[in-house]
Amino acid sequence: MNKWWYIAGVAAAAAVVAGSALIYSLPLDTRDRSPRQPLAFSHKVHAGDQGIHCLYCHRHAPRSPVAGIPAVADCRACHLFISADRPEIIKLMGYWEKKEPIPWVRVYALPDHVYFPHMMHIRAGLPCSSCHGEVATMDRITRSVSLKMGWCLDCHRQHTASIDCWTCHI
Amino acid sequence: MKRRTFLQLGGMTAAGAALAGCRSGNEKLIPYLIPADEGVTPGKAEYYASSCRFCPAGCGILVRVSDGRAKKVEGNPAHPVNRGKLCARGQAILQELYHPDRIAQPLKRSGSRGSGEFRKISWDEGIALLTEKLKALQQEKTTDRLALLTPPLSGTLADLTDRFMAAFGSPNHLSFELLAPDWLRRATRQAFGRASLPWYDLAETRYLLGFGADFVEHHLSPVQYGHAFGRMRQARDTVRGHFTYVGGRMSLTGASADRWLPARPGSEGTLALGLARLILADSLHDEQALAASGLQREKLLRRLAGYQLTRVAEQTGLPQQAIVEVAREFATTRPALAMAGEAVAFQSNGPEAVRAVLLLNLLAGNLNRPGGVYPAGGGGAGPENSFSGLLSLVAKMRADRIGVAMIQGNPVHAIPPATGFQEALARVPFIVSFATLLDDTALQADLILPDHAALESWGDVIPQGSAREAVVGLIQPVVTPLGDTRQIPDSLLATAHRLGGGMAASLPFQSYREMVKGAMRRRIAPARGTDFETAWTELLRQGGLFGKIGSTGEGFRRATAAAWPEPGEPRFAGDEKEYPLHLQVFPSTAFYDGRGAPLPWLQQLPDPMSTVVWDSWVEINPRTAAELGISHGDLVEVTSPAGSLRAPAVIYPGIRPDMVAIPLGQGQQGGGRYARGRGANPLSLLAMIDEGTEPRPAWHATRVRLTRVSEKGNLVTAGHPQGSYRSDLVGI
Amino acid sequence: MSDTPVARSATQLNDELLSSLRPPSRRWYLLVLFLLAVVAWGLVAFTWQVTHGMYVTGKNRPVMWGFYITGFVFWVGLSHSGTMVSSILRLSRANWRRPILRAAEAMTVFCILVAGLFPLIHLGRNWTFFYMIPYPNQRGLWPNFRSALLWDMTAITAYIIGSSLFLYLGMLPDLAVARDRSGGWRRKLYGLLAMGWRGSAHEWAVYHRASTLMAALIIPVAVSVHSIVAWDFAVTVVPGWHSTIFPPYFVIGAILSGVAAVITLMIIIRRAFNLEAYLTPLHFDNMGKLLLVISLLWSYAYFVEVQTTWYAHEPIEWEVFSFMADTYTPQLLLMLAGNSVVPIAFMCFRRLRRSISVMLTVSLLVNVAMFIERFLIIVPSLSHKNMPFAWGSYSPSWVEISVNIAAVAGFALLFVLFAKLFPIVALTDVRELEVREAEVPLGRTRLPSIAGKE
Amino acid sequence: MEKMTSPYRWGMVIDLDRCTGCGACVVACQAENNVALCDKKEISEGRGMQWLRIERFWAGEYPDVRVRFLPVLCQHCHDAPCEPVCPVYASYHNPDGLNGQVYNRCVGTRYCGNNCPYAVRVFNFYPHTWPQPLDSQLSPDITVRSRGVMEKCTFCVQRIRRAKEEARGEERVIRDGEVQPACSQTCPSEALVFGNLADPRSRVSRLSRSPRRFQLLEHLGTHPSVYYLKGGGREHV
Repeated sequence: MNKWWYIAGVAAAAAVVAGSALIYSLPLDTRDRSPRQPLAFSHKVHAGDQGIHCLYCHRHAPRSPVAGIPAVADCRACHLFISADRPEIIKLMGYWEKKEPIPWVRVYALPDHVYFPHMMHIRAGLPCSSCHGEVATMDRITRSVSLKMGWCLDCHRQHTASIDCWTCHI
Repeated sequence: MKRRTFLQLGGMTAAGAALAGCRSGNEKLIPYLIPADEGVTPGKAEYYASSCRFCPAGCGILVRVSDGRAKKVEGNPAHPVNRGKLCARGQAILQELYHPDRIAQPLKRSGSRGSGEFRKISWDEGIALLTEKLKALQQEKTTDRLALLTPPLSGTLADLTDRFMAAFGSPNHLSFELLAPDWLRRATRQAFGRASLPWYDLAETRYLLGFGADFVEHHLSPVQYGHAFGRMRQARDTVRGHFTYVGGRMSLTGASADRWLPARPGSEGTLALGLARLILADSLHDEQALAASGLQREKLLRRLAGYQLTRVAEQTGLPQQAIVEVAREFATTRPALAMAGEAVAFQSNGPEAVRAVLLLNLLAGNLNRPGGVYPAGGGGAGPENSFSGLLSLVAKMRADRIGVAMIQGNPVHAIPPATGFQEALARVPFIVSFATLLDDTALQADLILPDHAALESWGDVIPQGSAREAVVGLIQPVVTPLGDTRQIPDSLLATAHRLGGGMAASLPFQSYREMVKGAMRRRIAPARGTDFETAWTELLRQGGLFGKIGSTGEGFRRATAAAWPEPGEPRFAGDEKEYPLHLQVFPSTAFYDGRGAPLPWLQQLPDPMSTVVWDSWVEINPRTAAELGISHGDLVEVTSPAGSLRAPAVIYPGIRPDMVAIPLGQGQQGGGRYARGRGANPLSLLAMIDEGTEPRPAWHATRVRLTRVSEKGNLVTAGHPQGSYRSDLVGI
Repeated sequence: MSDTPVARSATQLNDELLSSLRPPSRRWYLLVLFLLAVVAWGLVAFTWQVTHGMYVTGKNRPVMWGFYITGFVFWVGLSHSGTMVSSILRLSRANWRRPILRAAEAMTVFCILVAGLFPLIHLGRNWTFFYMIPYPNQRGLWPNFRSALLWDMTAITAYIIGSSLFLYLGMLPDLAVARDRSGGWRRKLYGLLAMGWRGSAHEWAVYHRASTLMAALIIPVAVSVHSIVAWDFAVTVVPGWHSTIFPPYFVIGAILSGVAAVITLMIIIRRAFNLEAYLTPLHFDNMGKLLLVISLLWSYAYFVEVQTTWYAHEPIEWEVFSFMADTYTPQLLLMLAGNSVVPIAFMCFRRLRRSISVMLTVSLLVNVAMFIERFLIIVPSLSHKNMPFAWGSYSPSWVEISVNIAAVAGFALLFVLFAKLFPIVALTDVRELEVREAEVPLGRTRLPSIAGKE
Repeated sequence: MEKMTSPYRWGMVIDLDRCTGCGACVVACQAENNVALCDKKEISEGRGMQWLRIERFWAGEYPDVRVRFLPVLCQHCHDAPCEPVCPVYASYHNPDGLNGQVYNRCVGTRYCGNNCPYAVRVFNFYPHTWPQPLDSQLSPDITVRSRGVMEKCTFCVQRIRRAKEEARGEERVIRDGEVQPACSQTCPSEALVFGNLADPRSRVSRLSRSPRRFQLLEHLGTHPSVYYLKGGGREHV
């Protein structure tokens, strides 16, 4: 009789812990951290080995809420000459010929009720890596942060940035 | 124009996806194909200047464009007409662009007329079809069998259509619009000797006497006069402009008045002259002004002998006391201003009445004076009675002397059937419509060559009577055309080129854009000849050419030859016994003459006075309603000699007991999902009356009868019926 | 205490009192099935609302609360029955309370459970209800403790816990008895719940102290709960809600409906388990007196509220009141009749108080009237708020009505099941009377007399 | 919540003597803020989504009839009844003195809607959709609200935010008249004036000191950020 009591007690305790952990982390982060991309574009090669600066391609970041990704024409401009024979580049040119944009898969997707202005964060002097991780070492981009509200808030508090709800939610 | 390529690229910031837990629509990250123009930053909105062509006022607009989509239409602060302000209709043209039921490509009728069955065809086929018909006319040497119906046109489009019709050899270009201010143009010429619309200096006046001039809703230039009204009231520290409104129905404009004189319909002219007589009798008039225009007080008094206070009071149904007060106020407060509007002009004695009102300005000595009346800039010479033009065209169509009719706008809905236009049009073998929606006219058409929306078009607009200085507003496309549409002038050019010969020669332009650009070049040629391109981009940036071309210096003065206004007894269609009530049809704030009805924003905008949404209604004085046993929201039937309609009743304290009023615009067979089959079209009630030598549009001269049908009017008002009388509870 | 039943042998007594635990009849099953069906229907309606949106209710602007909150307040009110009866009477040592104790306490628990559901049902986004629960989370956000709704949640949770403890505590000895007189799974269950109660002198001493203590503790909780529910309205600036008398007024109303409910319950149980011997007219007489007193109190409170409004004649407040009187005249009259005129008129007479049928009618009437009262507090005020241009009106939709009916069914279901599983008549409490004089066997032990203790 | 650190206290003055009731502000508001299109049924049920309404009051008997227009939008009270009652802080007070409404936090108790004496809070009873391509008009700056959440006028906070971002870039504060909500921007008669009440020289502060000024339901002590200027009655010039 008694040992059943103990087992029940332990089970209950476990359940409570698990449950609260679950509730604590709601909403759950189920998004694929490193989705497969239509083109095997390597940030390691571009940003790492070639040492191209982030803002060279994502050039709207300092002026616009969106960092922007290079237009297909921009990619083409370089790769007309640089390693034009590689299969992936040929694929790229294929997109250009078909005049259709590349359907990149978002890695850093925020819900629509969140407003994230890149320019404000760059103005504040944050390095891209503080949110995007060491991109220069990644072949395929892997999300390196949780992108959960708590995570945003912590950073805002550290930098005494505004924590008014309307700063990010309108 | 590279920003046009935006549309084939997805938005970078995801709009639209609903806020649902953690899910989000922006799974993909779509890059541009071609990098954006210099100075265009994705994710950041850009503003492009253009002009509104919803109504002839021609306000300047700035369109907020974000990622290749037009997001919002705002007033252009640099534009002298509307100074950064914009009315409800102007802002709603965005929905003309994005209307879900827009015609995406040329259509050829496949079913019977009005059935709404059309076959999609290519532009080539479309233009070919039209040219073939026109060629036929040419071969039969009956080019005058071509008719072109448009609203009053200005600027390059007017030029183009003139050339087109001239080169083709047809005199039948009718530019008609129900609310066109022809009557005012004529009255001004006859009274003040200049064929120009007046421009009232509302902002500076201290006493405004409005005779049914509903400048807040639609009269001449709502936004600019709305702005002026605000300044007249409160922009001056010590002075608050006073406003007296004359009219049987308290319109939205009348609602802002300090004093309301509900004169009997058709008696406004008499009232004006009665006031004139009182003013002269007490010699409160402006002596110099009178002398300057070669008039003597005594002579005038003799002329006005017929307008003693008692008679005027009796005719207008107003208390003598009020008339005397108004006369004194008007004459003793300088500057004072008298405006005449549609409510007066569309009476059987309208033209005379309007001139009588203008006379008051002369007595107040406010011609070409601050707070007075100036000739509007930009010439403004235009038709003085396009109504007779309409009737003659109708006659021709009846006589089968029209083979091809090309129609811009929606006359089938916006012209009173009493003119016989609709039946006559039905006899025309081939009808071409340029509609953007399948509206009532397009439903009758054999061929539809869909026009661009305003925000996709090129063009220029010369605002009508909207500004003192001359203004040319530019229209430029702010987004890529959504569908396979073409703007009317380009369709005409294409046709002309295909017709070849003299036609092609008279219109040697690749595109309408080029034509507009050329016209602009000519306009600013005197100003600066060199380097037009930069000037052109500058013009596009600021939205047009403002105040640079000198407005013709000479102002108004009394036309000595002018006939003395003698507004006779008003005549009405319908016998007083059988039809006891006067009917007034009025353009509602939202729908204008009906072109606003297809736009959901305007449908759900509560009418300011009745707060009705998504419907049309009949305004009835509480007393009359009580007599007829009608209560708020009942379904009533309005019958006139010309026809009858059903609509819900609105108890409306601000209308004469012997009047009812119905807003224009609803009751369309077509016009897309938001307008179709909604409400009733009061134009079907109007009867024609022939007065004097030439026909006149007496749209307010019809009598009606009212009967209650049921309590199920299905009326929806934004305001609570009882609560609307409890301002005491909010302390205003 | 002449009316208390004459002594009979322990077994006989136990048999009678535990009769409810015998295997259920077909009628019982049918009843359960029916109730289940109604509840299911309510669930369907609720699912419909969740999947479609709040537009399936009758709510609108400005009337953003309707039948759900009415139901909420109503059930919270009802839940006062048990507490009031059992604890008040327990503390006041009224012996006739004994047979109905259990039923009343059970009712309290089930009412508050049902009531607690409504605030969740009426949420626009029910699936985010957990935003309102104060727990540490990664968002670093806490609910707003200034909000009366949060006070509600706290109070109601407290009340649920308190009242169920109260119920459980009271049941302990009976569970022991039941354990000893049953077999199979029931025996296991009762055994587990009885927590090895032996009925030793010590246990009884503790038991008595505990239950007296609980009785004393539960009353302030009950009062606070309904005061807080009243604050949901009183702390707003809505004309007709913003009134200082609301908390006491609501509490009185609650007790009124509670007492009425208990009377109804007594009658039902009396019939269902033929306990005529234990629930005699005397008990109804007493309850009737109680009802009379409360009804008088309620009438006074209502009068005060209306009279102040009328005398002050603050425009908008008066507007609300007259709107209510005009639009909801029949409801208003029924409410006044049911809450004050009829109870007062009838309960004055001993004969009527002792007539079961009269008591049944009156008690039912009171609760119908009470529901209307809640409705008339909530809806008219919202319909005619401060901005006359934005006035509106409200009528419940089929969804709201279904859910409210299902709530009744759900409550009944819980109760019926409870009655089959647990001794519905407080066995030991009744026995206490019997066993004053002599030592009596209880369970397997022999218990020294507790005569004179009470 | 309100921190006094902010240099702004946004407010509006509505001159009833200028207001002609034309309704331009109403459409402007809907265009700017992705306010849902409501069909006849919705509005007839009292579920219209207008953030800004023009109240029209009749007074007097024919022929001495008077009409009064009263544009009513969220008054952004400093003692806002809507704020304390929200159990989840979805309705909160923002450092600039605005009444915030956080859609993604809202659970839909509608308590704020009941407690708002101005009845300016609208609730998404219906799930709203925009037929293609009408959805292209939706502004990317503002969330499209799902069913079950409360929404209301924000003084076009997205515009304020944009102006702030620019001002921040140039290390200055927002200039008077630099930021305007859609309604006051479009108002033809300039009846609606928006600005920073914390700056005594701003146009809005000057107007808010006018002798004609009053506030809506002042007796409730909500201390709105919106001031009204009495309309001139029948008095003569």
